[in-house]
Amino acid sequence: MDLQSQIVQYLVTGLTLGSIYAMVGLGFTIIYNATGIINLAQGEFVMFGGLIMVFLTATLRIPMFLAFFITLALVTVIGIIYERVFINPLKQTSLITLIIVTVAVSIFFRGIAMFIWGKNPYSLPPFSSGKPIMFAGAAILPQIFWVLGLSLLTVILMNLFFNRTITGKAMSACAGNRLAASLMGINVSKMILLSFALSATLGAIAGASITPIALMEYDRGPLLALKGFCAAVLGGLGLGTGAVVAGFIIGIIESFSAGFISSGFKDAIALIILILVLFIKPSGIFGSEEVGKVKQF
Amino acid sequence: MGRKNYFKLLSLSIAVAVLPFFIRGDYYLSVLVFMGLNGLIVMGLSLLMGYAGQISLGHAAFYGIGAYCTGVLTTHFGFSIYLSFLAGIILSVLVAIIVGIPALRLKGHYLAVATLGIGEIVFIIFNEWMKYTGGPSGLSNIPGVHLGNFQFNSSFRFYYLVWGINLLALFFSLNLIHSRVGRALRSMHGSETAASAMGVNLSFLKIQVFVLSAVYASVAGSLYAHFVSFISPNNFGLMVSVMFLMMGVIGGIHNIWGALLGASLLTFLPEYLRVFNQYDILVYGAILLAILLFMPEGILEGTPVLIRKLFRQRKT
Amino acid sequence: MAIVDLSFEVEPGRIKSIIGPNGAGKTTLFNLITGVHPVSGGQIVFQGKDITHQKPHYGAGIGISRTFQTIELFGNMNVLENIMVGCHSRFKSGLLASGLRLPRMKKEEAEIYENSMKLLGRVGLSSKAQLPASSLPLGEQKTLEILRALATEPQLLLLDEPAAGLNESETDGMSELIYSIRDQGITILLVEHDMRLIMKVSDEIVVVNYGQKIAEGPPDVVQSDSLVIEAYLGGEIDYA
Amino acid sequence: MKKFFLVFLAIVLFLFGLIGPLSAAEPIKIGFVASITGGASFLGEPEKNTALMVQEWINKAGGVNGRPIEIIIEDSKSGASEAVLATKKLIEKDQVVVIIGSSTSGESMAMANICEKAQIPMVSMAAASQIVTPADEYKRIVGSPNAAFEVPKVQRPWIFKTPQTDTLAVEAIYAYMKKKGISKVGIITVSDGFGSSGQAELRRLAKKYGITLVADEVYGPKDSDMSAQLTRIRAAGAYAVINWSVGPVQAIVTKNWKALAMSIPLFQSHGFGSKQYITLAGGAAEGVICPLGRLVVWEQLPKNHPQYAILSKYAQEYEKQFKAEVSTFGGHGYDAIYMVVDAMKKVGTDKTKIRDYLENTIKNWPGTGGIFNMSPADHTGLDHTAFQMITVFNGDWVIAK
Repeated sequence: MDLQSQIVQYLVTGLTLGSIYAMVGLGFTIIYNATGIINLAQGEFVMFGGLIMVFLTATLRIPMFLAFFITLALVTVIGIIYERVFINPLKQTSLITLIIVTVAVSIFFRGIAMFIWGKNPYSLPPFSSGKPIMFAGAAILPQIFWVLGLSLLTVILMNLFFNRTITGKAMSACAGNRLAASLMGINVSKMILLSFALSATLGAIAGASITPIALMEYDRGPLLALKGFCAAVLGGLGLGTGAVVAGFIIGIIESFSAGFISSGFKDAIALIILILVLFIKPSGIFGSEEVGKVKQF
Repeated sequence: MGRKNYFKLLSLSIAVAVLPFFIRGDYYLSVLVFMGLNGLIVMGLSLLMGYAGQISLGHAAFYGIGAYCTGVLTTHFGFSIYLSFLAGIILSVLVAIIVGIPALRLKGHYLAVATLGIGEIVFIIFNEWMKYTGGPSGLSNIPGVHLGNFQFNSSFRFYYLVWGINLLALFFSLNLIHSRVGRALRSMHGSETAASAMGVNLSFLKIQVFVLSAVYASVAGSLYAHFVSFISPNNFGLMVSVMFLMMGVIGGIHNIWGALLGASLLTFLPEYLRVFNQYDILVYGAILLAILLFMPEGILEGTPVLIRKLFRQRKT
Repeated sequence: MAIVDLSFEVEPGRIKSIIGPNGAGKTTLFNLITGVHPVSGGQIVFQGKDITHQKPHYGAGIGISRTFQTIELFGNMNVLENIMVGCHSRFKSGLLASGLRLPRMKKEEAEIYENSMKLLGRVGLSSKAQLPASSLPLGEQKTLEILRALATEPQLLLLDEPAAGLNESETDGMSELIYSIRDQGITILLVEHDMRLIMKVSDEIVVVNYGQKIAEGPPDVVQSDSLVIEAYLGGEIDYA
Repeated sequence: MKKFFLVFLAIVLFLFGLIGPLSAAEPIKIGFVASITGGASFLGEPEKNTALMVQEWINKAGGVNGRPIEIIIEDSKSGASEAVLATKKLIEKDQVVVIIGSSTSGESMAMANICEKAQIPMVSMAAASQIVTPADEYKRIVGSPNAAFEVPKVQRPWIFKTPQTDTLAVEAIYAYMKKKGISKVGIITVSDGFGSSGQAELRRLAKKYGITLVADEVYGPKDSDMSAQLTRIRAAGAYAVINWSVGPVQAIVTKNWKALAMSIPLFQSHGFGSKQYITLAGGAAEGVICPLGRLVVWEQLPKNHPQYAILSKYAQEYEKQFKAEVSTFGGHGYDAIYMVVDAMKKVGTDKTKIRDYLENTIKNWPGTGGIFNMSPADHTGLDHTAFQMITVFNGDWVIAK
């Protein structure tokens, strides 16, 4: 196997991993922008996305296409309930407590998922069947195009939403200054709810599309949340595009370090790069000093 | 430290001293030993986070450094217990300084992710440096602790060792909080600008308290290694760091007593929830959420508030 | 707000005021002197020593202290503790001495306590020593900030709008306090909008606008300066 | 708010109610620690199910000489400290006669120290040979220049285990490879206790079978994609891949192997012993080769095979009762429980006597994992005949030729 096809293969792997990190990172960013909370239960949205999709297609035999949208709707509802029950009543609480609340929610969600699905992993058939495609000596699964395509589409839609629609702009305004936003007549509470709903939807898309490749089980969430969190911070917290790009960067670094340096230290290499970036530029690759200073504990 | 705190410390010491005579049995004593260890770590976190306002999501790393340092040095190199304990402390201090100087310049979530990353890197090193750490299979047959000829070879004896150290650390921490340095720490949390205008050297103080909390965690780690006699990287992963944080927040991280309370409760709770078998994770999550929803300031400060609230509601 | 070209001196033991319209750069100037913002050009000299590029915590040690425009008390601490933090730079015991409660540290603690209580007694706040600082009324919070600054035993005290939001009688009390501080031999640099107070207490006034000095001199001279009147056009000068 | 208080009260009462009941009978208590939740729950779950099922069987059949047995199941949450606490609780509070568990090697090693100190027999359901081998002896073997040919001479007196040692699994694979003429191999292992122990054995024994390891890759137990590692193995020019892991990641490796259209065969460890993984991997598992106990292919055994009766009953009943595929993991629990129950039937509940019986009298003893022959130098009691090389064909297990 020549070097070129190796590199292509690592790139494909890195992009696949990266697209998941990117979507989780984007989910983090949306909630962070509206509330200043780091939602450590973000990975559980992905888990629910995967497992609900499995339940709908395998148990209820709903066609894939329809099941995908029902999954998104259900996970979004989970996000809404989450916000209303656990986040909304705690308005006056310190950020660190809120972060711990998200950890507790993540434990609780895992408990529920275990209760419903048990501890076994589940698999999904790919969205479209077909043999791996050979490209420049590397093999690419058709599902990978789905994952990449869906995540790109999501990122584009999110960008349009935040920059072109009134609601999106209103949400961005909340990010800048909550008090000012509420004085402008923006319903901040509704915006926060919307941010949880959106980010749950993103998680669901990631979960449903990755399950055919990577399987899904009840306790997959925390690791995904960790990687997504890193992406969000590396991209400069609060910047959606930054999180997406950083997610892909982390995925590609991991895959290339596994390929060329050491698979045992692949995560460490990605993390060392992350930390070095933070030490040199404390507000992430794309962040500005000001954004970094907005929210603190 | 005020008279009130002396009284509390004294009562706690008496309670700690007599407790084993009421609940004998290895199992309960072991739970109490873990309580003491977790309490020690969360106490350090409370100083760092509750008082100085600096977050750390990587404290399990220092816990692990203490454990692995003493574990590796005693099993592979035949070091004495004292030397290896000391080595653990020194290594943690060094790591805390090297990591702390750049990391503590960061703020809020950036500091959170930097400490988290460092914790994960240490975790990966435990996993991959197999020659000495034994990798994921762990390191076993770590010898017990002794003081001269006296062996801490039962949970009963170990209990006194751990809680003795814990109470010393509590004494130290309480003194610290009610001193010039402690006030500086809290002032930093109140307003960094004003604190520095009063001559508080922020970066030096942050490093100091970070190092102190690392030392607490490292000592706890060393004790853990000798108590369980087996360590593996899983004991020192990210989720463990988060759990320490959780203990602090549940008890009330802005108060050292709250931290101790939280650590004790969350060590005991999973043991109690054994009756739920595999569904304990669900019950556990629900209990944590209930506490956080009804007492977001933590149990220590939240309980009186909650009781008052209940009382007022009944009256109307 | 950027400071463009501003140069003045403060003589020891006097009260110098800095006035100017909102956004003229007064607070920025304080932040530059105390090292909160980095200085990109020029020089700040204190008692013959260049302190231009020092860290924020440096000032307290050499005798410069300040208050803040928006109150920056330590809301998580009580009144007495706020002042005790002010004593920070004058004492030494570190982490170990404090944690182990060494005799040295005990002696220092007693001294800090005594000094702080004495300061509180000076303005009749002793009875409120154990209250949370954030629970005091605004006027007392302002006073407390000044006491905290005094606890560092400064030679130069920077006061940033000490009378903002105070009523008339409180303002009078404030001017009394400022006088008594001056009488202690402490040099004062004052930023204030309340012209009545300024004209009353200042020995000299510097007027700034857009980061530049437009006038300097004793109150009566500055008052009649045409540039100053122009800067304040719209009757912002409040002589009432 | 009042309602909340009532709910709270109800919960408290409920909690106390659950630990309250004391049975009047005098059952023999067996402590059973398993990783029912957490990372290794795929092991603990079938083990717990097996324990529940087997307890019922034994008690229906009259228990141990008329006394019923009570298996007290504790969850180690896949963590060593939890396993230690659970073990101490079982010994102190429940006063159990023997300890069975835990599911993973790390936990078992932590528990072994306690059981040894308490002088209580312990039968582990985890594979690593380090569990039953004293640390010094293990060091001697690993440090020896002839490591590939060494076997332990002594065992930890109170510690036993039922799963086949990874050494045997590695030897089974290597022997098969040698037969097929495969000499250059790439290994890929998970970074947990099972994987790293397998990795050590794969490295140690390669020389003995004339095999060169051209690539040595690892991945995390919760990783989502191992294509990069497999690509590297392919680039290194290996003739075969050996994956050493348990749990969902095995299925992911299998899927990645297929997706990369790798033309070299994929070998899995004995951790592949659950049909669930074939299902999970979709069609990708076709052609995977692994060494397994006979449990998964019991239908293909001759009826007079000594293990046939046990295997057919266990497999059929398990599948009926739990609506899940039987796995070799549950079988380890089955063997452990029956072994100690057999001992207790013969020698009563004296701990030393049970230990002596397990060490000296378990001979030609058929279990789900193989035919056990314990001895003072071997506290696992299985040899290479416990394994059968098996391949996946049409979504089912077939004995490999």
